[in-house]
Amino acid sequence: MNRRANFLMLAVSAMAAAIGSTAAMAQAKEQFFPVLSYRTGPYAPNGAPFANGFVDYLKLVNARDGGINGVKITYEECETGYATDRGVECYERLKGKGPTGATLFHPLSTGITFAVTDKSFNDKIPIVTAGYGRADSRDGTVFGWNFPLGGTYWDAADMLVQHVGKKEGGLDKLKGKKIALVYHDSPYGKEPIALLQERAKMHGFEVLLLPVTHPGVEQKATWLQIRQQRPDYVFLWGWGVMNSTSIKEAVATGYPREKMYGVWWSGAEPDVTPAGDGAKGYNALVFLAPAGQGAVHKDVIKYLHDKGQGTGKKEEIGEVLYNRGMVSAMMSVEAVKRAHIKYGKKPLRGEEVRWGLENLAIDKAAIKRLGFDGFMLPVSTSCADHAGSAPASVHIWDGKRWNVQPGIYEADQQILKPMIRASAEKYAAEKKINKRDCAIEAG
Amino acid sequence: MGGEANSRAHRIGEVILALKGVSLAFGGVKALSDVSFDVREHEIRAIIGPNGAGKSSMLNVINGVYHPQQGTIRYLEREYHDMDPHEVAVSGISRTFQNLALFKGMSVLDNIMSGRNLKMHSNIVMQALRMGPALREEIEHREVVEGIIDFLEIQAYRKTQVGRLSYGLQKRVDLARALAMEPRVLLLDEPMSGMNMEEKQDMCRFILDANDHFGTTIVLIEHDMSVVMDISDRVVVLDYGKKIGDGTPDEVRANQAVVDAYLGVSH
Amino acid sequence: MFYRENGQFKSTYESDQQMLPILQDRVFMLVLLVFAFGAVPFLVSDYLFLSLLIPFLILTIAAIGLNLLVGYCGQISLGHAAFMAVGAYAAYNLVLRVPQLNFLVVLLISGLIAAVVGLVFGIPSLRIKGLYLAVATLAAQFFMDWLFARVKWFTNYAHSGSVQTPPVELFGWTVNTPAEKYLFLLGLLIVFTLVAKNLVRSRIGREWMAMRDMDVAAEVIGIRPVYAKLTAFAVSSFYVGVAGALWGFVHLGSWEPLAFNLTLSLNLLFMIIIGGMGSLLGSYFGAAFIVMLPILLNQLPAMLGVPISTSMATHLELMIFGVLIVFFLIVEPHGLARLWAIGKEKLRLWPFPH
Amino acid sequence: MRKNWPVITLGLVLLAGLVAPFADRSTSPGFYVEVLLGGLMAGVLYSLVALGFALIFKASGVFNFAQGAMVLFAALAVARLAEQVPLWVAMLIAMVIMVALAWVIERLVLRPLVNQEGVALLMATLGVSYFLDGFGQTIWGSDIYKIELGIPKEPVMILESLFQGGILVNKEDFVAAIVATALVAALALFFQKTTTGRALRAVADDHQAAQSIGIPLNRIWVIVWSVAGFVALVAGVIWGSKLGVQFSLSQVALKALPVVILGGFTSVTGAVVGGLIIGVGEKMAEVFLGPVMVKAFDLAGGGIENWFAYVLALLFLLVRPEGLFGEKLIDRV
Repeated sequence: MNRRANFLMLAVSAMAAAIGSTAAMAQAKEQFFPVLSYRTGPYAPNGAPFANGFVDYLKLVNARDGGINGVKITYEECETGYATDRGVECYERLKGKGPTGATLFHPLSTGITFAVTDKSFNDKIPIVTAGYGRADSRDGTVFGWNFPLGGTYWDAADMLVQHVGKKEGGLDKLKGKKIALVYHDSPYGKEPIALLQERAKMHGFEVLLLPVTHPGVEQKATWLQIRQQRPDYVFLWGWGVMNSTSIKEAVATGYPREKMYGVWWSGAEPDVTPAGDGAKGYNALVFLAPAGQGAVHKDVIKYLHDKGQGTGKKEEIGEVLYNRGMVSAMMSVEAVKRAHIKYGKKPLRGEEVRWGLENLAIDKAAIKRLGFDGFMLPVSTSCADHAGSAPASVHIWDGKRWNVQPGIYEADQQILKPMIRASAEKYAAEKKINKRDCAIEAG
Repeated sequence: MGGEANSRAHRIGEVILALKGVSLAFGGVKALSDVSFDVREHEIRAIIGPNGAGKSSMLNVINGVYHPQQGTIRYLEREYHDMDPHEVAVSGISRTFQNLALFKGMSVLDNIMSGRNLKMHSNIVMQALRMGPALREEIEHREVVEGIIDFLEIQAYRKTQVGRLSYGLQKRVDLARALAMEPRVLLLDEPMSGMNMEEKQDMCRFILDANDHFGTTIVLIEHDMSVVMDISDRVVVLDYGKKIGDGTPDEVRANQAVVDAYLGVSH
Repeated sequence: MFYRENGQFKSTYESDQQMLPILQDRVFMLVLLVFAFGAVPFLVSDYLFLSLLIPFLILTIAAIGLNLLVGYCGQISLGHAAFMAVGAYAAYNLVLRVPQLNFLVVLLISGLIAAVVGLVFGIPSLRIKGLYLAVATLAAQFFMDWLFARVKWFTNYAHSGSVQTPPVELFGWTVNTPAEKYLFLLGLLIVFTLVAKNLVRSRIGREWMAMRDMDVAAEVIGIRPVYAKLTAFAVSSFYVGVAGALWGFVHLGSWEPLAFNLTLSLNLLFMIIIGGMGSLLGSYFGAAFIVMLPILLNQLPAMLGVPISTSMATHLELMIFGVLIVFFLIVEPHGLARLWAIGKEKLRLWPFPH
Repeated sequence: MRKNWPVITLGLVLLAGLVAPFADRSTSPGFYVEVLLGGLMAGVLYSLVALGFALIFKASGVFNFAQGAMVLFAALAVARLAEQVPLWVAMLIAMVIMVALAWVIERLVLRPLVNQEGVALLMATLGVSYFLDGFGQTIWGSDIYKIELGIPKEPVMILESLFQGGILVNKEDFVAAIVATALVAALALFFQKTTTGRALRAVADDHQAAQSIGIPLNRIWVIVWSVAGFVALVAGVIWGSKLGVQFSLSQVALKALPVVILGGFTSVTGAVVGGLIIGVGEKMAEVFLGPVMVKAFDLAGGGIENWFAYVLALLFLLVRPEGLFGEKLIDRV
């Protein structure tokens, strides 16, 4: 009897699921945003503020504007725990929800990005990786569905090299110098290596690779090596607890924090505060969204938190990662708005949203209008270039807050382009992908 | 009894197994000291002695589970310092265990079949596909095993997991597994312990039949004196790891040292 | 009443050695297969395929593999995900470097490579036992994790250490849609189950079980521990290696060394313990349980309409998962397969209680 | 002499490893001593967690995978309670919680599973560890929390006269090492000298015999799990003050596994010595051997300390299966 009951259950649940996903409520005027987040596990302290910022902005658009051009936003969170397999499951779970399926995905982990990139070709859903993801996915002709808006790790590494070059008084002064890369031992941390090695060849500096095993609490040996090798600079490519541990170990081994540069994921409040005063003088890249509050934050407080509708704690509004979450959400919403121009003000499918992402043009005026003045720099994309310009600055922690330094950097596309092309070609060959022709699509 | 022994199909032959000056110690504890004795082909040889006399250790030395510190073992014209269990099995010595060393998770059939493993030769790929020689082999050996099952009268329990059988039946399966190897020499470690009278009689019959029909040489450890004296051709007596007597049952019975050490104390 | 073997007599040893000696079981199995091949592909949504059925099928192969080692041969391994990784990277490199190979051949070779590696890491089992061995096998786990992350050749010098695979092609058939993947994997799983069944009811299987149940006695009847243990490691690693290759190519499509980490090893072990050690059926149950449970627990509050945060749902999931594991170990240490067997026994006697 | 050759070999190999860095002329003695100290300090903490493993294994035959989760749980409790009450009160309360936890684990998990196989028990502790991870984060939260022991974090230079460039020592690490050493010593004394300690050892040697002379097994288990909870608490506080209290603490304990197999599951001495060997060994390997390997095999970075301890332990087990100080088991037939 037992097994028959099991079978019945399996069959029924299978059918229920099948019906649930296909019989979409086509009439509902809703745009569904899947939200992959991680609020538990080793990276929760970083994942939570980002998710809160992201969700707050979506809520704000509904509360303040009544949705995107009248189309209500719906969303559902799915916990990935920063684990690739769970992330993929979340992707599968959410991709078909809402009247038109998922608008786009923010995988929020380089590992998950790699895994779902694969699936995007079949599912035709854009994968937006604002400030992370695959460096080569800037190439829209191969990576038709990836959008590393705001720059990739190659951009970041390039800008850091430029910055230290400037500090030394010219890139040629880097000759004979030693730069250590302390990185999270995952695709995320490994992404910048290729660029650094390329730059090292050009300028004659040495790159010292020091991987740190997930989750990154064990770095004694790493910093002993730094103490022994005495690199001129340390680039930090960490995430979560690894960042604060690195800074603490730097304190413990007496490495000057002024010579440490973090990527933009290693430059938020949870990274420096655990180290206390020791973090003073530590630098990090900052793109799009530094800390602080602007017009949009006032709206969030007015429309959400004052009414008890806020997602997280009120104090974290304006933190680096919170802001980054908001900007990510904003760019997604803007992409949908852009696509509305072409396809009409209705719920859109992922394929249509892609057009919006490929024709994104968030200029200074738009930034101001949206209340993000001072929190991001203009972004514009095209079919072939899925990232757009990706400018960033460096900010320094003074023990209390982040201070953005003057000077905006941009990666040298002369160097990046051939690398991106080579890597994208390799991907296309391995996956047997037919490249898009942007000229034809435009015409 | 002697008459019965003389009427056997197989006459007692030459010495096939001989231990010489064997000493074995665990840490500081001496289990065997300077023990020598021999076993002749086709005979039933008993080892007796009080608990802790080193009887089981003796068997363990013979089939290579323990490695003695001193002494040699002579088997089939070859001299060994110590034995390797696999080699011992290949050369035709099998045994049963005092405290039942059956494969508890397996069925009676599988337990006995596993005794045939040395006689099966098909390779692992064939077994995986269960084709050709592997399948033929399984059936062939199954027939032999069924013969042993019939001989020991355990047909009804073929597919039962041995862990669920009664003690007496498990002892029989243990014997069946040892017999499945078609051994030249069979070592039996207290095959009748914990059995009632009837079971003991059955077991005696099986042992004698095995010796008689297959000509198997039998080395037997047993506590029950009447059994030992009834069925064995020669008896060796151990006490505290030392040999104190050796000879026919009648000789041993007459040996004063044995009577003091063992018979006198135990009974 | 209907489930009874009365009147079914076996006249040859061959028929007595059948896999499913009881007629009703054979009929049931046939119906099940027809349903799995004929009906499921049309009934099930992509989500169920991709998130439940495909991981289930692949992990069942891995669980069978691990069960051969742990359940049948009694050697514990906490590092089996490492052999999955070996299979996956072997397959990746084979496809990359010898693209003309048929994918089935690729699977076979990957499995064999995993088998060799498994054999090497099985050598300590000749000296150490039980929990010592368990922890020692962690060496395989951590070493392999490291090896594939560090030696660039394995990942074809991918700059992020992450590899991607082309779609699986088989005699001109591209295994692409979820339903196709499902059918392909189901076919493989059946073959692998049959082979495993054959192995465990042959000489080699008896040798493994003998090692497990009483290693000294096994040696005395002529079973060589070296041979038995190492073949178990090799065959087990072969299975797990093939599962790893499938996990990489069919399920993930792109992966990083972390995809085969300790958590996966522990999950495999959970599968066979909850499913039932030394039972092939148990491997199925265990894999289904471990694949389904977290997803179900995670979605349960939402399904029931209980509004809780995702983090709370995950914490609850961890807690319930932990409790269920302990619960199962206490209630039925022999796993779901034993429960199934008991159920079947009851059914056999039904409606007469004795 | 003949019986001890694996130990002697290990000693020689370790000695060779210790001397090897000087094959490279550029190794400065000062830096070498720093690495050595770094390894010893890490090693003491490994010893501490390994001691927790060894205690539980000795008394109840359970291989406690939940040790790491217990470290996290205890640290979370201390950190969150310390926000409300003084630190020492927080630690007291946390200790009470750990004892309660020990009691619950004994009652709900161990007692029903008594006489099960080792693997089943190991799995059960994995279940416990999942539960504690979820439960801990539910009641205490999943942010990063601080434990402030008031030890300065800035490093100090010592022995500048002796070594060129001096030796950098982190006061925090130093204090941690001293606390851990004291605890290790206290536990060893507890085992050897007190009645309860002797009872624990009796239980370890023979469960039935211990029961028959009137040692209540269940109480012993609660005690031993409480002691393990205490060890977890101390480790959690030390680590927590160093790294911040967050989820990753539960994974640090994995590092203690090779320590227990190297030292022998049942040996307190083994846990201590093994911890030191592994601590020093892996730091030395990472710092001195790592770069050599990276150059030789063109690797993408070092990181050999992840497996070095395991492989070292494994190789050692091949020659001496019972570990450094473990008890040899003889099969009886």
